[in-house]
Amino acid sequence: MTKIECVLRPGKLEDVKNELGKFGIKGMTVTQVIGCGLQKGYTEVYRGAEYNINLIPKIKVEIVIRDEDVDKVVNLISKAARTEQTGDGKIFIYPVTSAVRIRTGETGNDAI
Amino acid sequence: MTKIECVLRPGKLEDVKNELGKFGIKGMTVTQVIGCGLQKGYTEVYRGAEYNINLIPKIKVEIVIRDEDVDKVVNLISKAARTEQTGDGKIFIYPVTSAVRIRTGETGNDAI
Amino acid sequence: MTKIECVLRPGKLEDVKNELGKFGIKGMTVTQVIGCGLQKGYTEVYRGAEYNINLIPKIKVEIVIRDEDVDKVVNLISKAARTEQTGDGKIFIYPVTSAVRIRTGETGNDAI
Amino acid sequence: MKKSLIGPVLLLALMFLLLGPGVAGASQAAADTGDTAFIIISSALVLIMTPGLALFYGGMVRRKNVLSILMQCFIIMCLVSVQWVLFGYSLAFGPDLGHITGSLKWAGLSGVGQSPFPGYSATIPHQVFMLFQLMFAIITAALITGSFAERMRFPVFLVFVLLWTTFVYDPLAHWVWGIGGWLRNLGALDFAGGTVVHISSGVSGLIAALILGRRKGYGSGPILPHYLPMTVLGAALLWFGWFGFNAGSALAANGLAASAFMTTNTAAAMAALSWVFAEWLHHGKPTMLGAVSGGVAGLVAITPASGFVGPVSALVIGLVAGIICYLAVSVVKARFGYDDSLDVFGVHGVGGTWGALATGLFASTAVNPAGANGLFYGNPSQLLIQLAGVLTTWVFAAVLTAVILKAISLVTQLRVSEEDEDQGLDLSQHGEDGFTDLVVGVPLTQSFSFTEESAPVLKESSAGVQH
Amino acid sequence: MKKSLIGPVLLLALMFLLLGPGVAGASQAAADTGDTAFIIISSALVLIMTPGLALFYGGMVRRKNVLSILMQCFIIMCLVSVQWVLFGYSLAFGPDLGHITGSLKWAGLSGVGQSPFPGYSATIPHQVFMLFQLMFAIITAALITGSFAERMRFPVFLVFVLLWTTFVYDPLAHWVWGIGGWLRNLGALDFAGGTVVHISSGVSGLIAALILGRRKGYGSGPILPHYLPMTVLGAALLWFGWFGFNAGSALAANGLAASAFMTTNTAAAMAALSWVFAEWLHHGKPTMLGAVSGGVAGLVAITPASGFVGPVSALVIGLVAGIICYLAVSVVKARFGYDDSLDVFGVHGVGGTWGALATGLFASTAVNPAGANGLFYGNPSQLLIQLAGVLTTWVFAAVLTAVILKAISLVTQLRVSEEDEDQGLDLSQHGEDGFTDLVVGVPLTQSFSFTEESAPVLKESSAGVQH
Amino acid sequence: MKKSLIGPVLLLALMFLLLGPGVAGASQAAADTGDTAFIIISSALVLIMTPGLALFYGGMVRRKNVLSILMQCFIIMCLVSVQWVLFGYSLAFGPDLGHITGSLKWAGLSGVGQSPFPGYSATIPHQVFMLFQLMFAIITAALITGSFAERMRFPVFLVFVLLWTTFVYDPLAHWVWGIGGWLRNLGALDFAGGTVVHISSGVSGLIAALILGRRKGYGSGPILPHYLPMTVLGAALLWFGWFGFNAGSALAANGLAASAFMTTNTAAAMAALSWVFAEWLHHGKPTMLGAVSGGVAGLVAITPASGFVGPVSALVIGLVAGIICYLAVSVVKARFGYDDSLDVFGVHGVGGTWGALATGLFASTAVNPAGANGLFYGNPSQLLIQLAGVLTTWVFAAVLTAVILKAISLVTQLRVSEEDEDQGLDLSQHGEDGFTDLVVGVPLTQSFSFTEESAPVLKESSAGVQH
Ligand SMILES: Nc1ncnc2c1ncn2[C@@H]1O[C@H](COP(=O)(O)OP(=O)(O)O)[C@@H](O)[C@H]1O
Ligand SMILES: Nc1ncnc2c1ncn2[C@@H]1O[C@H](COP(=O)(O)OP(=O)(O)O)[C@@H](O)[C@H]1O
Ligand SMILES: Nc1ncnc2c1ncn2[C@@H]1O[C@H](COP(=O)(O)OP(=O)(O)O)[C@@H](O)[C@H]1O
Repeated sequence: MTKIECVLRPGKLEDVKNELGKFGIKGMTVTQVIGCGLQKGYTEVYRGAEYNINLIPKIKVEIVIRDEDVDKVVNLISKAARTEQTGDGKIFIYPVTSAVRIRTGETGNDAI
Repeated sequence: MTKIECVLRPGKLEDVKNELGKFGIKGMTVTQVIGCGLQKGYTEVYRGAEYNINLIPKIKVEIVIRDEDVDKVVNLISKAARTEQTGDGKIFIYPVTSAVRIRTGETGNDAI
Repeated sequence: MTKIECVLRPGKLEDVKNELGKFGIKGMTVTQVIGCGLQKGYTEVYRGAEYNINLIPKIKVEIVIRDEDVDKVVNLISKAARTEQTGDGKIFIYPVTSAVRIRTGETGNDAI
Repeated sequence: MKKSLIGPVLLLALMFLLLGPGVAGASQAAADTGDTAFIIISSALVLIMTPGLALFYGGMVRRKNVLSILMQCFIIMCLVSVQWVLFGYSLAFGPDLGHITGSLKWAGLSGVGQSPFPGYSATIPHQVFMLFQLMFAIITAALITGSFAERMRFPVFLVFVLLWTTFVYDPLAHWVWGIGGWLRNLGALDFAGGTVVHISSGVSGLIAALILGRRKGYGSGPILPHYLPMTVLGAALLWFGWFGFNAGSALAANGLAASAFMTTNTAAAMAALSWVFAEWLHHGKPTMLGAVSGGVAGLVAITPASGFVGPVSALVIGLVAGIICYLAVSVVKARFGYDDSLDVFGVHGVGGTWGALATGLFASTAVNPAGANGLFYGNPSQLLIQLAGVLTTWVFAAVLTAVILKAISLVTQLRVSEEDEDQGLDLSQHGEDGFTDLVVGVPLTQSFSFTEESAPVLKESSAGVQH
Repeated sequence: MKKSLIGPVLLLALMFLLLGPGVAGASQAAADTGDTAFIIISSALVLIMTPGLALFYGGMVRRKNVLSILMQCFIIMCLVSVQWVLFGYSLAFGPDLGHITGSLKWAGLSGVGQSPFPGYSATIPHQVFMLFQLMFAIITAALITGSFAERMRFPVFLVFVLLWTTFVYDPLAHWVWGIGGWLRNLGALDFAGGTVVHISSGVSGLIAALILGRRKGYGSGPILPHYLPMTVLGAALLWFGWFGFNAGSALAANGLAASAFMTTNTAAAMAALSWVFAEWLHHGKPTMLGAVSGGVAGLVAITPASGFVGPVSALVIGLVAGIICYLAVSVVKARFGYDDSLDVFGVHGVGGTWGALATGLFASTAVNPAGANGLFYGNPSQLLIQLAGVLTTWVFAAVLTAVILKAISLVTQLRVSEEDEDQGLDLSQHGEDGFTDLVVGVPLTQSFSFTEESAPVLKESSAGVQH
Repeated sequence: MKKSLIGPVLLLALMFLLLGPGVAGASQAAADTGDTAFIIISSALVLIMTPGLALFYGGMVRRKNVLSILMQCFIIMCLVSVQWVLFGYSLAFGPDLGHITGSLKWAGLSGVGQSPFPGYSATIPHQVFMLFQLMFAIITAALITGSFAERMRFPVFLVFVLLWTTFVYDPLAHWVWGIGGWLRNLGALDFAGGTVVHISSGVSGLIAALILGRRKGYGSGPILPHYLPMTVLGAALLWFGWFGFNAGSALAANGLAASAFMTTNTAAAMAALSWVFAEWLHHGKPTMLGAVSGGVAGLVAITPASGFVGPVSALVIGLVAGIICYLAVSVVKARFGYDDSLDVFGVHGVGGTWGALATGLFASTAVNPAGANGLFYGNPSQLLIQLAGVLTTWVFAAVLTAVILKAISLVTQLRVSEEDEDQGLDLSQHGEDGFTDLVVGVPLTQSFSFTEESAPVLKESSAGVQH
């Protein structure tokens, strides 16, 4: 099994989710994060002083999938999340040792 | 070392935490997440229109433990978090290369 | 590639970020978490009853970097985040299989 | 869920059957403009107390139940307003029947016109008196909601409120304030509602909490306020509105109103301080929740006394109120283990009882010649009369509340199901989330989908998006 | 962005050119203190409605736009206040020119003094009347903002408001309430602004929503309220302030004010109930948003009728208002697909129209001898007059709003860019975030840096930190 | 922590020693009902300003300190209310001693009764005048809290407030408004408290900020408001309450009150606009915080002038106030590097000074025959008198505040420890968290445990859970 972790623009969550759903992936876990990288931050004003903010709201999506699906899924997320502006985000791929479905105790590919 | 990452029902955090404590595990990191899977979402109403919400609030617990404890801990979490209704959540197990306790600089099993 | 995940005191985020910036690392993802470990919690009062709270607000920082930088970066974070009081936090190191920059499709070290 | 509608709808229909023509006659006898202005505005001030209470309570419940408590208070504003116009005012203040209740002669406000009704107030339009009293009926019912917060089914709640206000509040108001009411005839002093409003709601709340049982998880871990600044805002609106409540009860813009305003503010301030210091000594921290709770306790305690006592008495009443209410919610409640969610009994039941008795101690005809002297001014019998009023109200409110709830429980379940309680009443009872897009943090709106048929038609022609 | 300042600045400058000496003469003829107290306080109550509306709306938009809607309402308070003093009041209520508009004779409040102007109100200072009317002008303009929420550029907004209030509100107010106004002469009844306030804002809102086009994402997924408790608080302030709005429109603290207060409260309560029950039957849940929306719909509908009808009529008016406004926002809006963001048209346009017509049905001289009888009291012609008033207002508001917006769109873009809409108006238009440090959760303040030159000088000597 | 209680408790005890019998005599001479209604309600309006201020400030601090600032404002409401009744009113307005202070003759409100005291106000009960003045004493002390927000120890705060209000506010009020006060005798004009309220609090705030030193982290990174909608709500309540503050200062419901209301609203509106435009030109964005700050600056500046100037003067006063206060908080503060957390000095010190001087420029007896003409109406000497009042107040407030704080610092530490500052004052000083279960997001309540003995007894028999 493999974990796909992607950091997305908040507005792209729905698109990615839809594409994954069409592919047959229903399970995912979503976290609100902030991040920085190449994307420029924005400016806030407070009583006549300006501040640069460089941690920008992003959405992190984690899905654990079967190894054989990795390439297709990465591809699919890339396409759905791309706007070609800096800040589109990253996909990271990690090895997973095992998985358990708490409700049934199933493990491995059956669990995800 | 191994990382145990579990996605739980919010109401089960306390039970899991207690069981882990009894087992001798004190350290953990908790994140608020939302997730979807087999569990049915719920319906909201807004000015006469209904919406299905399928991202449901969950709690993610991460604990890094010694390799030898993995099975026992997985077992223990499974039991504590189970309600046998869909939505009980998942446990994912990942390899960890190393760990450092910032305060002391200790590394490896001493650090966790 | 390697993922460095560190759990920090909220007040240390800025210091760590600055040090990483100086080192040339710009990309990171930050999550708000709560955690427990050796650090003592605090007491709250509610209508004449007192409660111990032991899940304490922390900041989780994730950075994916090239394998060769790992030691230096761990060192640098340790120094920047240390106060020598319990609660300074942990650094965990994970293997990463691959990374993709969504905007360009670049993969591997180019993507981070 | 739809089935549960039948009850309320039938009740509503019944209410409409009582509809008379109800057009009030135009002004004949002139009212005093200053007094009228004062009581109209006071009515508005008392009205704002109910949303104030909603926020006061709303901040104290858990996030998942905040809308349910706001909703209950808001719906009470609506339900009691309609009930009052249809028949409630008539039951409470209408022509007396046997010293026990008003008749239905004034149902639909027939005969309640724009000119003064001197029996209640010679210098303001009768309708103003009626409106001012309406606001009291609203807030009283709303106070109770704190006791059964986070667990009552909404349809049950609707029926309970309608029955409670009709069978508990209206008669009680008649006894104490209505012409011919037996407690009024007895000489019980209750300037602005210590018995009628606070004891009745506090005791009813206690009974309701006992009958409904504890919230899930109560006792195994604390159930903490989700957002205290909301509670502070609510307390501020309560304090603000209470000036209308107490000073307005003089029913004129005169020296007595001024005196009541002064005692109200003084007792509230003193009680907030005494609660905070009691807590500080007892638990090591002066808390914000303690300060606002103490303030409300002081406001409650001074309510029956506000138009009968002087400033020093007000200080003492407030001082004691802050301390005993603190003990009631922190020590007594823990000792007995009932789950009066937001301490309606500890603050309103206990504070109201103390206030009603304190009126029998500190009342002075030097402040209000139309009142009576209390024990400390040489008239011990007043204390006994007050005690009679207090006991009657306790028993009456307790018994009737128990009867109403038990009766409803014969027909349907009072509590939400365990799953609904877990999910929170906001979603389970109202299909809403107080904090969409605020707390879960992700723009969740992106992750919804329309259920069929409720999606808007998007014809670009008729409402073209520019880009 | 700086370029866009030129427009507003020029307008401001123009406004100042109209500045007369404007010192108002001291009191000559005595006013009634009670009436004066009442209308002064009523003015304050109506003022608080605008922040109330801001919160009502603010809770309904998405998190990223909450400040933008608060800002729009707040700036309207400021802009219209200045406009009114400079020339707005004179246009609306000044000496009549051809039954169409007031002259500029009272510009800068010259001649608007501390003594009463009996033509409008014999018992209160002229300035009090002027202030009371100002508050109406403010809230009317603010109501419209809900329709184009989350997408209008702020500079465009400023210009639009100034033009709208000058060319739509001021004349309309003159027609209906100004001495010599043609609708007033016709005998149209509008006690507190059904046409002038609610129809005008509701219809203008619809037009603005159509011209601006739908929000990005509208229709593909719901756009949900970010924080309903804020909306509830806003609704409470609206209800509270509305007593000043309607009862204050009697311009005296008398029986008529009492009656208007009573009908206002009754209709609001009934409409909240009927909306909730309609929604419950239709969609299975009684919602908090439904309750407050219904309350507002009832308040809107009773506004023109409040001083002319009795309690039973108020119940009926409220009952119907709750149902038809619910249908307007849930069924009609979805059917036609326009994006009236916060349902200004559905609530104020529809509710106001119903109220204005209902006045022609239920008005009774038994309530207000200075009014007229409606259809149900034997005078069908009143309904026709009301209809005339309604139609005129619809057409006038629609056409003028379209003209103003189209004119502005010739000079500049009305909508924010797509990226700005994505980012949210708070950051893109105002450079602010409503929830810094609250929602994203991390103490973000640690992750900012000063831009050059705005960092404070830190000389330890002058302000030494103790540790 | 418990040790730190001794100070406040002793002070409280002392206060009680001063307790006289204090029963006020019943009404003898009749007051005017309209005026009485107006000032009673105005008092309530001024009271709500303090919670308004608490929210205005509360939104601007960081999340971890929101309760601490709400608590400080709330406790001031309580502490000053009690102090005022016991001896504060007597010090400020009691029979004069050497033009410097009132005597203690009216301590415990003895002699302050229900009938008017014509020396201050012939048409309202003396107690109403006393209450109205109380609200001013409260808000003034509360204003200062913004300057040392986020770092003062709570016990120190309590002592400071009690001393400050007794030794700074009470004498100052006597000088300017008390019969026999030397500034009043001099002819200084201060309609509603430019010097007494705003300069005194603004200058004291500056001194307190300097003595306490900067917040940790100030200057190295911005410290941003945690929740601006709270600040907007607070500003709205301030604006609303300010009508009571300024118009109520006419002490009667007459033309002068109307005029003060009008100038108040006009100046506030104009100042909000000028601040926003100044900021827009200077930094490229019109901000919400700028709009509300400007509004408050305008309200401050018009306060002393409100009953003496006409509408055009009000516009100019507001216009200038918005600009200079903007420059004070953005440029001046950064230049000098002091950490006046929420800009008490920049808004109230600077705005109040401008307002007091502007009164000497724009005052006109055509508006208020009981006032005087200013420079622009041919009387330059008035400006000098105003200047005298301003300078005296500056010096007096600055010196006394420094003395009080230095005196306290001899006994105990003024600031919280560095760890407590990091953790936030809510937890460290009050043991509470404003946002439990709201922000951290996890239902934290599940992760608490009772400390021994405070857990409730759970006997299923007495309060059985139904399921
Ligand atoms: N090395 C990294 N480690 C962890 N997260 C990263 C890393 N680089 C980027 N990210 C995340 O990806 C987001 C987008 O990255 P950014 O460099 O701004 O744009 P792009 O992906 O288009 O180059 C960041 O906000 C951050 O959350
Ligand atoms: N493949 C997956 N990858 C990541 N998270 C998952 C995955 N499948 C499920 N989850 C998480 O587990 C939660 C529970 O899963 P669900 O399928 O609803 O119930 P159950 O575990 O009982 O089958 C989801 O809400 C989601 O957060
Ligand atoms: N075994 C663990 N697994 C995951 N997170 C941990 C673990 N141990 C500690 N942490 C995280 O590190 C934080 C600090 O740890 P703590 O033991 O309190 O202090 P210290 O690191 O100084 O010993 C905790 O709050 C928790 O979030």
